[in-house]
Amino acid sequence: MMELNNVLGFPILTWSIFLPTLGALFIWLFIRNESAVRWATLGVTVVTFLLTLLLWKYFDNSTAHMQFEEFHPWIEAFNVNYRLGIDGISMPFILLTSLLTVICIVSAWDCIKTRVKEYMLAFLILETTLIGVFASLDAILFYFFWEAMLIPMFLIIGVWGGKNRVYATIKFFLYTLGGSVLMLVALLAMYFKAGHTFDIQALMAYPFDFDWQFWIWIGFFVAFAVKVPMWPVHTWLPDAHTEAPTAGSVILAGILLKMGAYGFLRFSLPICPDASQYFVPFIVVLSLVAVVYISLVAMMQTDMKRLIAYSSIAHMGFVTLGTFMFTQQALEGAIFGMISHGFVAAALFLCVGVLYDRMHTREIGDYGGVANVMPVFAAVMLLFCMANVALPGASAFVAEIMVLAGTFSADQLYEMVISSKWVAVMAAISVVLSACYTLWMYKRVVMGDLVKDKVKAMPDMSMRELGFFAPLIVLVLWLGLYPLPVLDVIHVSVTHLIEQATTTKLHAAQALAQAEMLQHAVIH
Amino acid sequence: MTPMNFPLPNVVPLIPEMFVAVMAMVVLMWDLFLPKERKHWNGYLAIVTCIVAGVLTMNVATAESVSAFYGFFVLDPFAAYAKLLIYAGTALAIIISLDYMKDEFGVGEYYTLMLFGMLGMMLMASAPNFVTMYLGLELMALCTYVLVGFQRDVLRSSEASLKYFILGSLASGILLYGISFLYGVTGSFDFAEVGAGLAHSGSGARFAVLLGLVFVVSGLAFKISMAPFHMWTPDAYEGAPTPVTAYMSVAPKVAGFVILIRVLADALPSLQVEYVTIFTWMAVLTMAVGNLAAIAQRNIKRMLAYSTIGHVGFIILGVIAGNVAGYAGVLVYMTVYLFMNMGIFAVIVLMRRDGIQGELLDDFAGLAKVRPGYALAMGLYLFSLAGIPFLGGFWAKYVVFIAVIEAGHLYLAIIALVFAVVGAFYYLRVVKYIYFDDKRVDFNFVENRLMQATVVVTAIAVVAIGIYPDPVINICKAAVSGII
Amino acid sequence: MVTLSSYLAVAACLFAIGIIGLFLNRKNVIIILMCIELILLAVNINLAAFSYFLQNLDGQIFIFFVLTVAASEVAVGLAILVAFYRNRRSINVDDINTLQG
Amino acid sequence: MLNTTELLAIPALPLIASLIVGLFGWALKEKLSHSITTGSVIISALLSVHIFIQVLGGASFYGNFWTWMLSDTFVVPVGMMIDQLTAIMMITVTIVSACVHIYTIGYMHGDPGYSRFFAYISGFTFSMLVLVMGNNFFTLFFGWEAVGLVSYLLIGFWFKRESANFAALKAFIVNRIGDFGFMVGILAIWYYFGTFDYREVFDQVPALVAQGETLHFLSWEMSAITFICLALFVGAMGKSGQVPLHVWLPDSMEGPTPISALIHAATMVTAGVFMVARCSPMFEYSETALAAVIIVGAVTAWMCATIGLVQNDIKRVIAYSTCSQLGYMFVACGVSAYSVGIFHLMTHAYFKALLFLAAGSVIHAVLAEQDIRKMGQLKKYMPITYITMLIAALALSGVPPFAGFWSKDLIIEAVAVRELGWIGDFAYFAVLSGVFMTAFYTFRMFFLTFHNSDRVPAKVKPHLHESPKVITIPLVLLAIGALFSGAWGVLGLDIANPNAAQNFFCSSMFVLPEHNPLILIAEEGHHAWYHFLFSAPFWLSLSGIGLAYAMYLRETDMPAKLAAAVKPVYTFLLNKWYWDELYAKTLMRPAQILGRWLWQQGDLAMIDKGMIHGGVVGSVLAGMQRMRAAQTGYVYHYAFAMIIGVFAALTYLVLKG
Repeated sequence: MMELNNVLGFPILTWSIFLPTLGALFIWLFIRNESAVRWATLGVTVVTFLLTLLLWKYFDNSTAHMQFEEFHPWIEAFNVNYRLGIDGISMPFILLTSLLTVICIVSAWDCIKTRVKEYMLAFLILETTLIGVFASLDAILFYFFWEAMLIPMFLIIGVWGGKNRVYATIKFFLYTLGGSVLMLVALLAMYFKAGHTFDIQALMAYPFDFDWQFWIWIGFFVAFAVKVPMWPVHTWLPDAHTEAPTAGSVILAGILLKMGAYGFLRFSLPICPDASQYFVPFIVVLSLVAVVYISLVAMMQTDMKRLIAYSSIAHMGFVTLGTFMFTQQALEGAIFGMISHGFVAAALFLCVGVLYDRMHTREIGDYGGVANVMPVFAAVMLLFCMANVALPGASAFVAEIMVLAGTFSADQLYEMVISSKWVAVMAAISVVLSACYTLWMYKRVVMGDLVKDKVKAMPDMSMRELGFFAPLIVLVLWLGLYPLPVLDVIHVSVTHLIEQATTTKLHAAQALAQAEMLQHAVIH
Repeated sequence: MTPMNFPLPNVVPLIPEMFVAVMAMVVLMWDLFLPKERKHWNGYLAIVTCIVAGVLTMNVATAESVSAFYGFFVLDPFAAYAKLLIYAGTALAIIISLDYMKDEFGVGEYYTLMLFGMLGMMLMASAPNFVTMYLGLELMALCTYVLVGFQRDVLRSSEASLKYFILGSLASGILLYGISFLYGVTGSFDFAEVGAGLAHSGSGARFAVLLGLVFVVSGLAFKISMAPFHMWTPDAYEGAPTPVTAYMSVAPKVAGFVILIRVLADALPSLQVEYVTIFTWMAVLTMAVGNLAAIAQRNIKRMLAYSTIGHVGFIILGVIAGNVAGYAGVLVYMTVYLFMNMGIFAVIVLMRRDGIQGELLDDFAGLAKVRPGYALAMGLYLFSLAGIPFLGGFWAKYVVFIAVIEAGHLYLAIIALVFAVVGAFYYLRVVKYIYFDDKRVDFNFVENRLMQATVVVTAIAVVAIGIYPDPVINICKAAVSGII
Repeated sequence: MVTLSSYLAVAACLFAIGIIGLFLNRKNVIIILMCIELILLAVNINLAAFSYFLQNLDGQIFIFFVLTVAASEVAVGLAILVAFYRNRRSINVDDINTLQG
Repeated sequence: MLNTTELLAIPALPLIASLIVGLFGWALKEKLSHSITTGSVIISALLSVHIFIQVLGGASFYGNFWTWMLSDTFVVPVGMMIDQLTAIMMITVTIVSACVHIYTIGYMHGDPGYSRFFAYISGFTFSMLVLVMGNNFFTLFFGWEAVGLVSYLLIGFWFKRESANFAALKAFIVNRIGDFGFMVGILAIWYYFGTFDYREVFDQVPALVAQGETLHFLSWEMSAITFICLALFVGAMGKSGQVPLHVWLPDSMEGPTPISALIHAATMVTAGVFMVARCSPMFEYSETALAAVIIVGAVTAWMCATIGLVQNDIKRVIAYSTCSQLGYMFVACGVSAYSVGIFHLMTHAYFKALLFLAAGSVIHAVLAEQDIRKMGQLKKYMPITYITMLIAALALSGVPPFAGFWSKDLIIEAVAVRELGWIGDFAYFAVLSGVFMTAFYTFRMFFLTFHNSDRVPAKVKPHLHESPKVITIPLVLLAIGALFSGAWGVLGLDIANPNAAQNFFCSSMFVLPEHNPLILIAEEGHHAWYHFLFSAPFWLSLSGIGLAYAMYLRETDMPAKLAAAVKPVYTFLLNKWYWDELYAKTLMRPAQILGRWLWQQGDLAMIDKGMIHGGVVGSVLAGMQRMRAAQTGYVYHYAFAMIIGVFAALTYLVLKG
């Protein structure tokens, strides 16, 4: 019963999703030698990445329709189906995932010394769930992957994490689980309302009345806000990031956070357009809090990873702001921002990881003058710090300016308490604040004279380390200077999304209600 | 004078029950002839009994509902499926017992009691009237009382047994008292007739009806450990020998839920509003008790007792929903629960050492480094219990939640999910011990192929159901379609 | 003519005594066993009364089952009690408290 | 049309050189490093001159190369626009840069970061060229940020020095504050004009003004064009070190001296002026914005001059002078004399770069000592430096016929002729008194360094010598600029001519006729060559020099006496008007305290401890305790619970009916 709608002639999405799992099974069963495990894992992730590159190659930029669709009945009793497909919004994330996983594997090459095999297996399983989230077109399938992701992540933080890892990982798990159960309720409730279907596209098309939209939106919001994370449900993130092993932080910042915002794009906006509009001021306030409050908090951190974690929250504030502005630029900026942040935050965490591998501390105060002994590292880190500050030429700038532009012009669409221009102006404060916390950290860690003996003994980056930074450097600059290839992918889908998000469902809902009443009257 | 019509009752549907009864006695007799070091052969015989009973049940069961003994016994797909679960639960419990019980006194009786207990559950599953139900229930209960106190020299075992016995008897009394009123109002013990009678009972009998309802429901709630009738559960679980705990945690619950559904669906449908109200409160209380109290536990058996209570709270949502999906959800849940719980108990017993019995959470510290296989299995069971996808536990919850939402109780689903999150915490805590902590005490595993196979099979089942639950859900749906 | 409700009232009283005795008694487990017997007796009276007034024999048949089960229950109960006594050297209800929390 | 390849080569050459040296500097010898970069910049400079000559002949260029960003109506191209304004900026940038490159070969010789330094300054040249050559606001912004980045890197070049690192950070952050404004301005431009392209934007300005678009913030209202201009001007203030965002510029002197010359005097800091001039078609339509430009410029010109009076660090004196001169340029722009502003920018670039490089030569000679109190009588050791610095000082003081005179005089006249009410009066006072102070502090610094008594420490004495050729040649080259660029501007380019056809700049900058001060100046006949004799600035600057002569060469105990006499004022000026302390107290400390408070009280105490641990986890634990407590272990309690349950349910149902 497999149905394929695919130019490639084979179920590429299924392969992309489950290749890592198959690889994991193979490695689990047949490979004993640690170094063989590493190479095999790398092989699997690289092949997966190449496979996802095919998606890009054969992706049709000109349509907002789902592509590479696959359909297979899964649980017929509840009309839950294995339905896959991607559009311009989800495709970049799949590539991001497969690429970052490769980088994670390489970055963990020597750093992970205990339980190497389990670590690699966890990452492979994680990759499956992450790609699955972005490729699912069935709400329950989405939820399935969304939650399944918790297990490997829980173990990655808990087993290979830092000192306070148990607290962090349980906090992460429960926070996320707690958030997402309400989404499950919303999904199940919609199932009955919308005629027994979990097909996301069908749900997008179904005219929910305002009350329904309102509650569904809240259900989604809790789940996605925790994941993004938005203030005030963000406190799991600094802990999780701080304690996670480097590669865990990379995946966490690079992809996990994006799942929340992706959820807004995939569910909240098209399914509850009216409620989304209704909640715009709310989201705006939370986003601005994220930008300003969190940036100030970030500034005062003494732990590098925690600082970057807070900076991630602030950057995600931009993303949520852009998501709820319903303008082409803001939405594209938000999506692009997620991709960009995926690289930049990942790279910054990797930078911290490089330092951590040498000194086994993340305290800013323990460093100083690193540039003297690690000039190459200093240059690399500078590049990513500047990218984090969103300097033009780095991908983050493109995202930030597009979100700001979109926000600035958003009040052409609807009235708000204060004009969206001022929202954009307030959000732009991040231009200053991000420079403050990022460069202050850079100054304290990298610059300065060599006074600490431990720092003096630090060797510069190895070729392996340079190796996993190289693609990130190239991507950050490439996307910063020539973002069009990615933007081209997004355009049509975003236009379609805006159309969905700005077309009210209320008239249709009313018509439907009247029709139902009529039918009811006829029956009796 | 018309000639006496004396047809032979239709015994075909009872063949499995008869077989089990006979085999229980065979085990008892055979035990006398077995040398001491081969007592465990009894266990193998009991396992074979369960398997054969399963084959027999599958053979005698039909898609239709077959009644026998003048309406004192019924075999329908619902009963058949429940019996299969009961066999599986019992068989797995026996496997777990094999090594554990090796050195205990009176091993033969042990397996006999297990089989008789199973017989009681089978009767419960097939009971179409209160008499059969009561007999089955008491048979099961009496056997479990004894099993709980089987380690006669261990104080907590006999204490658990005593508590269980006292409270169980009280519950039986309450149940009977309720039955007597239902009988008084309707003049029958047959579920269907009671149902019909209640539907037409006048308002004068209202109090008697409500009395009957509450007492019957309470008596049954005791068996499935619903709050506030749950309090025996932690004590009995903790005190009982571990395999008995395993035995008690699944099979009697299956029987309890099956009979509860039968009573509610057949005998009390006209009181649905009332019992849904009671169950709603009890469900919330049960979830709260189970999930909250479990957090405090350091003994994994006691924790699992509370966990069972918590899960009962979720399962009862399926009963509250009262629709096909809900009842099917109960079966699905029990199916998945069977594998998860039996797997955990198998690992616990595998870890049994001299003196220490792998019961404290601390004993699990660092398991992942010593036995990654067991650790993985434990991780799967625990995440599954927490209801995380790609594991069976997720679909178990999913089915009952979707059923209860379909029935219009959205708020219950939300409350339940909140408690599911709370519940996730104490499962995670065990995972934490297993995966994150370092070894605190030396491990000394029991090497038993059959038990290890149990672990493997249950773990695979949990994952398989998690990935492709469709067959299980369909079977359960088909099984319950007859009773509504 | 003794009415049905009289029988029911007697049964209810017995039931109540059984219940109250069960949890007011803090001394002896044997008393608990007796209370349980009382409860079952109350049930039996109920069944018998209903059976009589409904002119339906089912109830009386059930009484026999109940009686039989009650007998075996007491047998099992006493056995468990003996086992407990051997371990604890007491059958004081207050002493059944090692398992808690 | 100009040759595209040639145009592209101008920024591309320094970029390529910078990349080569930056990435492979570790493998290159010093000589190769500087040859590549210096060579490429010199070629760039030659090409720029070539372009300039063509532009003089009327050529121009306008075109896009590729699309940077695109989203619906948000189209960001990358393109170039070459007109007179661009051309003059190009030659200024490349020539000064080339001189600095050559100078650096000598100055940085032996520094461990030698090739890094060359990579940076070449990169800077590229960035600055992008800034000036772009044809839209985004290209401008790209260059703007890129120069900021390089400036950050170069201030912190000696990253072992804590003060340098701090100065770098400060420079970047203060610049970011300006960029915040710039960014908002760009957004507003896109919002109102739907494009970033200079021409398209400027073409639409009159229409927008005619529409009377306004912006509201709560109850505050302003016209769109004013908003845009003010926002852009905030950016200009940040980059060009205008009050109150000037604090980074003096601190940026922590960087190596060639950088102070190139970036923090001649080119980058003037980007703000360039931007305002470039946006003249917008500023012209906003009186408010122009007034703001005048006020900020005048305040800066005056205030920084007062601070410069008492500073003892040779580079800081020049740095404050730079701030002050930038103020002059802004005042010029504010009174709509954009061309004069740019003219001053150009002359200033030469003489100020020269001043810095000469100062660097001095610093080099006295072993990195920057305190002018520890110099003196250096004239005899370093004659070339002495003479070139004298030329620069005279130019800065506005003594004819040096370059500064021509441009500064025009500015002051432009201020004088415009009728702008109190703003005009204030500006006029500021620029006039500024002239006096400029002359004084410049020559104070000059006399203390080269004349006065010999206060050079004994151990430095043996090292005193004239700098090598590689350092003095750029000095001489720039001295030529400082000598002749002014005269060339007025006489050659006819910058003071209000007639668009003859004035070099007039077609690249837009001035409303009623604003144009050049017309007024022409009407008053002030352009005659001997006119300066009858105007105040000339005499003020002479008297400034005279006072410096008197105080530091004649009555050498007077400065101390004077300082003692007006001690509060002296301290106030010495501490730079306490701007740093003000910012530390009102911005940095509060931000840190707020950040820590939000972290500790908001995140940790309120959300984590309060809501999560206290609220959620707390209630869960409380529930847990209650549930545990209920499980007493006593069988009668259990039984009681059951009975209660039964009767509660029964009661509920019965009561409910």
